[in-house]
Amino acid sequence: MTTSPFVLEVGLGILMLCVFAASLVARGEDRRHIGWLATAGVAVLAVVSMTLGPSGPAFGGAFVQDGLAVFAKRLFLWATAIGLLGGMSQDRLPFLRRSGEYHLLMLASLLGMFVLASARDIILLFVGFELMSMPLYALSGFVKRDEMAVEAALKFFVVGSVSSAVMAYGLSFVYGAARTTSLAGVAKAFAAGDPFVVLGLLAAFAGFGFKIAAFPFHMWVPDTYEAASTPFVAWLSVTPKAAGFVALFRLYFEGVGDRVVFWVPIAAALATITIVAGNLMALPQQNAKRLLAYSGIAHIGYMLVGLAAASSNGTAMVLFYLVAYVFGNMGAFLVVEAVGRSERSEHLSAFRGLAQRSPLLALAMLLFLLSLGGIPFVAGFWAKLYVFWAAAQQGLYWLVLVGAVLTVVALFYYLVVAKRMYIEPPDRPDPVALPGSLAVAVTLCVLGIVVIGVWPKPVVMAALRVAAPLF
Amino acid sequence: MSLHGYLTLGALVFAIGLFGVVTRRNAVGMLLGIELMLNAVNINLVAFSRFHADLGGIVFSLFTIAITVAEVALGLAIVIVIFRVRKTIEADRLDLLRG
Amino acid sequence: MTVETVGFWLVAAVLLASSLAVVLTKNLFHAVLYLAVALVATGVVFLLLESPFLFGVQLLLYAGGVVTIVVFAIMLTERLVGERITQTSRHVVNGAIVSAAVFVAVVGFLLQAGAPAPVTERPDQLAGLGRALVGPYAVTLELLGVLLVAALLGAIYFARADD
Amino acid sequence: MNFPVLSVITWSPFVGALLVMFTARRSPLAVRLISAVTTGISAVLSIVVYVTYDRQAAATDDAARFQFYEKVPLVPPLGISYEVGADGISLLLVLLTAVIIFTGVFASWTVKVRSQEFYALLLTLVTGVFGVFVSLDLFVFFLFYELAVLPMYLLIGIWGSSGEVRPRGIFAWAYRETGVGTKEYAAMKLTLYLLFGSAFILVGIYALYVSAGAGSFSILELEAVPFDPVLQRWVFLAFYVGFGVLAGIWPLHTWSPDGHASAPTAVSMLHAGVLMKLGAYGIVRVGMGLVPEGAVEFAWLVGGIACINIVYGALSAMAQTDLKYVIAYSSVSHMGLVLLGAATLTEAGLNGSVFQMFAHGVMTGLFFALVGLVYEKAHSRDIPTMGGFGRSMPGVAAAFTVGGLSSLGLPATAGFVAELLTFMGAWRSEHPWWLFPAVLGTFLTAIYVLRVVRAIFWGPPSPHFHDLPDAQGPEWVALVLLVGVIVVFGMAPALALGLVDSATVPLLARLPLP
Amino acid sequence: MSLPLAVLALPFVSFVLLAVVPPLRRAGRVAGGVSIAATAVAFVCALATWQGHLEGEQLVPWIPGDAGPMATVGLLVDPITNAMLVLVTLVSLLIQIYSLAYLSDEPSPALGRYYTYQSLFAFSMLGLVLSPTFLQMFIFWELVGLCSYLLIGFWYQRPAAARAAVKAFWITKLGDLGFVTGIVMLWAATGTFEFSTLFRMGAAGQLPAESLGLILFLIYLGAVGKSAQFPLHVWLPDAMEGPTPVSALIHAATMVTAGVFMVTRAQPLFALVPDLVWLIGTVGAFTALLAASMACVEHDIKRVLAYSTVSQLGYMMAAAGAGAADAGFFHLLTHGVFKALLFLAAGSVIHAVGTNDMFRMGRLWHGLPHTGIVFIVGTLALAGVWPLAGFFSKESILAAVWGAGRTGTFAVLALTAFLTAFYMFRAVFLTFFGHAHAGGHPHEAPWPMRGPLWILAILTLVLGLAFLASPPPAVEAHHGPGWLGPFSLGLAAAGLALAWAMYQQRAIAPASFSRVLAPIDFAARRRYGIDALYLGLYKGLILGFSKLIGLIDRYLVDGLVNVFSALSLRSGDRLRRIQSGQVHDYVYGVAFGVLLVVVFAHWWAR
Repeated sequence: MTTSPFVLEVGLGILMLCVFAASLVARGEDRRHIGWLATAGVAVLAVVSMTLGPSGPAFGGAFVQDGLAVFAKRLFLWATAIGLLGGMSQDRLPFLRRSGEYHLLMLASLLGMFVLASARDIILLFVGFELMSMPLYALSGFVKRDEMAVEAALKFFVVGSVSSAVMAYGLSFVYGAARTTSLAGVAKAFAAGDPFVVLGLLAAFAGFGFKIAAFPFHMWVPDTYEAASTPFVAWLSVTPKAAGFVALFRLYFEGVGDRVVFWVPIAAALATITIVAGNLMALPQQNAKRLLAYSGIAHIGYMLVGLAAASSNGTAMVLFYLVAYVFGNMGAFLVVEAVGRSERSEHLSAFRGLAQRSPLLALAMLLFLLSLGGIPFVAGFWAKLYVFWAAAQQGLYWLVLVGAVLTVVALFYYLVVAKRMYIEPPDRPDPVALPGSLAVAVTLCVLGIVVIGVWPKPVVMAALRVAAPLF
Repeated sequence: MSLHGYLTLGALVFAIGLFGVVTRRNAVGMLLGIELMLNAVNINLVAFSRFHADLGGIVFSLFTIAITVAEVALGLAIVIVIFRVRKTIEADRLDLLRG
Repeated sequence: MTVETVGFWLVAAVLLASSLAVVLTKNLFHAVLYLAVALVATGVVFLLLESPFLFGVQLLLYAGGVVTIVVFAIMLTERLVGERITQTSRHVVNGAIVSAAVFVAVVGFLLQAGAPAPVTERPDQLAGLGRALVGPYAVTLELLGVLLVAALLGAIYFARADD
Repeated sequence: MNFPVLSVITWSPFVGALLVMFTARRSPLAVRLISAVTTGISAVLSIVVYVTYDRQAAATDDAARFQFYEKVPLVPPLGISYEVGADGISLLLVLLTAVIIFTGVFASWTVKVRSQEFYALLLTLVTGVFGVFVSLDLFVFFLFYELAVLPMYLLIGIWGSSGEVRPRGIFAWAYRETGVGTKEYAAMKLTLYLLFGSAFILVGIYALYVSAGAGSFSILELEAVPFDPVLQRWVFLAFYVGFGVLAGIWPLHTWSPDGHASAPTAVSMLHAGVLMKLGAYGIVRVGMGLVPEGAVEFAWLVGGIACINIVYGALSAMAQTDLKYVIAYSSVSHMGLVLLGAATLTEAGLNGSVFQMFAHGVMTGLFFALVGLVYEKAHSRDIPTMGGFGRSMPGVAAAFTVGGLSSLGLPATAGFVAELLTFMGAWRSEHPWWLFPAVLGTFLTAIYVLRVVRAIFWGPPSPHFHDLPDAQGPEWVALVLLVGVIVVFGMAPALALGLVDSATVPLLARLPLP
Repeated sequence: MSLPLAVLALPFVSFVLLAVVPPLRRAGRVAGGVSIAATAVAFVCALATWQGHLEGEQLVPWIPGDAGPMATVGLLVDPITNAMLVLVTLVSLLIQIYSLAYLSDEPSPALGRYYTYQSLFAFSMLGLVLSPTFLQMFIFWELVGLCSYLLIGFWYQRPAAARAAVKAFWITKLGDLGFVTGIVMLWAATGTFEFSTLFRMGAAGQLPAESLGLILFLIYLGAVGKSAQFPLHVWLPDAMEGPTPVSALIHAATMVTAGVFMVTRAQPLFALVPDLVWLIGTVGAFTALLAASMACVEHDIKRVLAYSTVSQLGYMMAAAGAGAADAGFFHLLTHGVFKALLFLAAGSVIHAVGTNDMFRMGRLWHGLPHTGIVFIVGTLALAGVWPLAGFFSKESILAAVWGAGRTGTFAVLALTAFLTAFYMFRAVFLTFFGHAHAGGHPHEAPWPMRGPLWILAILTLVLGLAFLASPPPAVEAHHGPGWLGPFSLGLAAAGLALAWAMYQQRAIAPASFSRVLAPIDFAARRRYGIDALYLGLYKGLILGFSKLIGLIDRYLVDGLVNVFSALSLRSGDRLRRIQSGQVHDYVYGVAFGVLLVVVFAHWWAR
């Protein structure tokens, strides 16, 4: 079936218009129905996306809807659907009264991700990147009466703006070397070894590094995660990263041929420091969201291991990792939201005795943690296995070893959370209040990691299929 | 004047902007630094465009300018909201979140 | 020494001086004014690079738009805090070192790359831009619109004082 | 379609766990009965398969080595299938597992806190153990392996007990920071160690899978693949380290004393009794079975470290004052004997190794059951404060003595046969000197075991304890069963060895011995 | 073979009954009855076997192997076995009867336990003597060791008994290590444990010549431990902490002679290594003298007997060392009878006066005439006075040693004979005569105790007379020179006289005597420092080393693990300080990141 390459983008645009219109007519304090509208729309788009296949390029190749883009968009849509669903339970005033703004910003950012996944033109890439980023700055400070949230928003904004300035600066060199804005030209210039394009791509990496939160660019992550509203963070922690990786593949890998190995040492070095720093810094954390933030940084390190393989297998395995990570990490954050709502605290001690208060919720959290830790039967196991495999194929055995050893460190802090939930006695006997929408979102995440954990093949095959044409 | 002259000029402006961002205590001051950095991008783009006789760079710089404006607007809004909540816009006093 | 060269040196001097002033001056208000100067100087650079259209955009959007917003913001915060905002700098030396390092890194690559000769033919800039913006960059332009809306949405959300 | 007896043995406890979780919410007795019945089914069936295994066929026909065979493809494209079967080694270890868990259910009859979850986790764990012993598919093997390892964290963390370790020496600062001695520490250490090991196993399995190129994880199919000798060496090392962590090889053993000392009774029984054997079993089945050249190449290493284990473990056990630590270190020592037997690569040694797995499993299960009883009644594990318990708990004392005698290799107990065979194998191996550390180990064992018996059960009654009751009711089931198994198999080793021999001889025949 | 099997099976059945039926065991005297009945029937069967000359061998596989069984077990009945069967069952029976009265004060469960152990011991000892293979012998060898341990520790709440029990176990185990190593090596070389096969191979010269010496030496070490030869003799005197009947049975008559029995049994093998035989004899003679010297200064009556046992075991080994294992074995049999008698009599004395210390006894002759008589009979036998049983066996040993031309050994043994007479009569005078007076009113034990005493005493006499009538083969074989009989009688008489002079007449003060022999006296009273040496080795070397290893394991090996984890935690804590909360630093992060990749790429590209 050949469809227009813009089906999803157009659909999303229509949805945004609907949401906008709804928020214009909405009255009263509780405007959450706008949120339901957005959620339902995204869910419909997510379902629609599953029926889509790749289609040809548009606008002279500036926009493509190839397998990678479709794969990425499905991932964004599902993640956003779950994220919006999980966010529906928020009952603080801004979320009730400004539900329209909140969801419009989310959708705008989603649109930016779509563009990023499809862009084969540096201007489009940059605009998509900014379109994705800017709503995020606003969203992270959405609770604008909360002094922590606004501080986080400022930090996020400043670091983000500097990163995009650096990125734009880099892209200007890229353009200067390629003499065209199309990525095909860039790939050609890179393959020819133009020093400008090398400088440009290296500098542009600042933007991607910022977005995916690789080690020295990661510093906004813990603060923002800690202060922003949790369901938003759940979404923030996975989807923009996925978008960042997809764009990375496009800009750095697609069509550059054998020159791709140029990135191997850099990606490997970044992977190493990111894994080490993320895991080590997670160790002393006592705030669940900060802990997950640092663990997320470490996960980016593992994905960079796949990136360091600089091969189609490596790329595919990063994509698979992203899928596993989306479900595992979002799920974990959503459980934190459930507990945080109920206990008014995101400190790890809020999890004390959760297994006795809400056994199913605790079990879900345990599964997420196991998935993040890379234990069999849940998706994260395969994810780690596959990126290591890809790296080993490339001969990066030392990297695999570093990664494997630090997995043990990571398990330590995941088990610390498990200890809180299962081993320590509860402070209160009553179960944690769990709103329906949040429960559904968590259930979806559990299903995701368990189904993929038991039956990873379809996702792996799909990832392999879409990654192959890049090389 | 050669291309390198313009590029060096751009690099200098970029470095000065970066210097501004990392040294200014005031959030608005940091913002000004970012403006300078983006300005350097435009110099680069236009210079490349001119020397390669390609319009892409001009288009790019148009977009950059527009984006910069959006960024400034959003950034200043954040500064204002911070000011309301925290009664300061000295960025280095904003360290509730750390560690 | 062609006119262009002389102009370049002059503009470069003004641009660098005003840029330095932006990041060094104590008075925030003055810094904004210096920024305006720097932006105008950049516009002149665009003129030297034979892009008058961009010069216009630069004046309108930057020197006009940005500076105005910033001034408003400063006035707003000043009004709220009730005193003039002066600003100091922190760790100037560290900042200088890092900035210098970045500069050196860039220049290092510049030295590596050979300089292309300027192309003498002059495409019709305005017409070309017009075609480009509705042609290959149409989607980009539309997205820019969405971007501006989204940014403004965010800005308004923050700026309004009601809730 | 034959009755899938191995699957029933494997999954019966798991069904029990589900039943316990979902049906027996309010009744502690029902929890225990369900556990006893489901593990009882496994126990009875494992005796049945043990008896009905056709030894003659196995001896004559290589294809009949693995009987009670079942195969269900799980992921055909990757060659993963649920493939189970049992030979003599598996059967003996399945029997061991069944005995230990069945008695473990009784030994933990008195668990009061959250008993429902306790039994559910315990039974899940056992499914993993059974699964490892009967799996013929490396992938499923690994999954079962992880299933057997993971519940341990919660079992120790929730129901364990904390000991005391004084931070001393140049690393005292590190001890203060890690919280050494607490049950949380022990649980964490154990889990991290074992997962660390399983990473190596996974790499090894994966290397075999890839280089075989047959797209199958089946042990039977991989056995037929002649792997490259260099690959075999590395893969064997990976397996050795990976499984060795669980088998408690020096110097990767330190999780074991802390873990076993902190674990609740049934968990210690199961872990020291059976789980450590998973490690040894893995080295034999996967290491020797699939990469025979690597096994031969590195026999010196396996045996050498085993010798260190034997002597070092025994000496460490002697130095302990905490009862559970003594037993835990004795496991380290005895696992050395198991691995030494395997490293001899001789029929006698390997038979001894497998038999030692069984003997040590039962014996250490008995030990931990007894220590659990003593601890439960005296609320102390500190040997120097104890004394004269023999008068108040003669049954416990007698059973402990039998266990101790088996551990020091006294004839008429299972331990003797195992040690004797290991000695015999050692002197016939490439490295005859292994005999001496092994023999020395038994002497050191005699010293520390009898010291402990003397300190706890003999001598004048300790003033610290009053009115300690002897074992009661269900606890006797555990003690009598285990003591009986130790003695019966000690007097008639052919009960096990005939079966074991039918499995080890083909295994050895595949080794490229010089 | 059913009769010898019955001999073996009856005590086993009794043991199993008592072990697995707790009510029966707790009944105490009933348990004793079961055990005694089983032993009695076994005794009858043993007699029948002996009389019927039922000899033969039967083997069944025990440990299966691919190419035939790796190890077999079974029964081997020959004249040696027959004699041992009778001795063991007889002494066991008598001692079990004796114990019924001796331990009448024990609570019923303890008594039941006692008889359980006794049955197990009888079974084990019989299994040992019936062993057709080294392995089976080792198995029962260890089991009798276990019984010894359990019975020494019968009064387990006494610290001294508990200590002695483990000491006995450890020291004998030390020898057993050699034993098991030896038989494993032998198996590795020959593929069998069976005596008959090994003898055949030995006769055919198929045994590995170069390692046979080592192997047999290691096996001999087992005998050194079990038969309390120097330097592993230290456990036997301490073993006297057990009840006296146990000392009589296990530590005098039966178990401790297992080493001699084994050397006798494996004589054809040992004969292949003359150097080893020489060593055995030398060690035996030295042990005999050493133990005798310590017996001379001992105050505890049971320990005197214990040293005497050690000494006599040395005698037997010396015989084996002279190539006359049969003479040693003969002495084993007679010694079994009269040493059991002596112990039981001593038990009767202790039962009456409540102390072991001879210096707190005296003039017991009047209160304990029966005991006195039988004790003197035993003493005379031990001293080797004609025509008691001991005379003949001792005589044949001396003759054999002389005949083998081992003059040095002969001299040592002669000296020992003199000392034996001295310390035994020293005990007699101190206990039954002398000048001191035991407190209280000692009186004879009840008949269950006296009966066995008399039976053994009569047996000692009758055996001697029987030997006079028809000399047994050992006496026939080793017929010494004519002066030997009077010479040894003279030695005995000299010993008697000295004891009489010192302890009855007080003509010579023991103190002055010890002044003359001060160094020997000093050393003998301290057991020549051997016990202290063991204690030092145990405490210093083994325990000290274990402490060291324990510390290393906890604080070094495990320490490194903890250091790794603590370092991780610490570095995490350090590292997170870069997360300063200052947005400027975050921008630095971005700048550094860019610089990092640029510089790294630059550097890498070259």
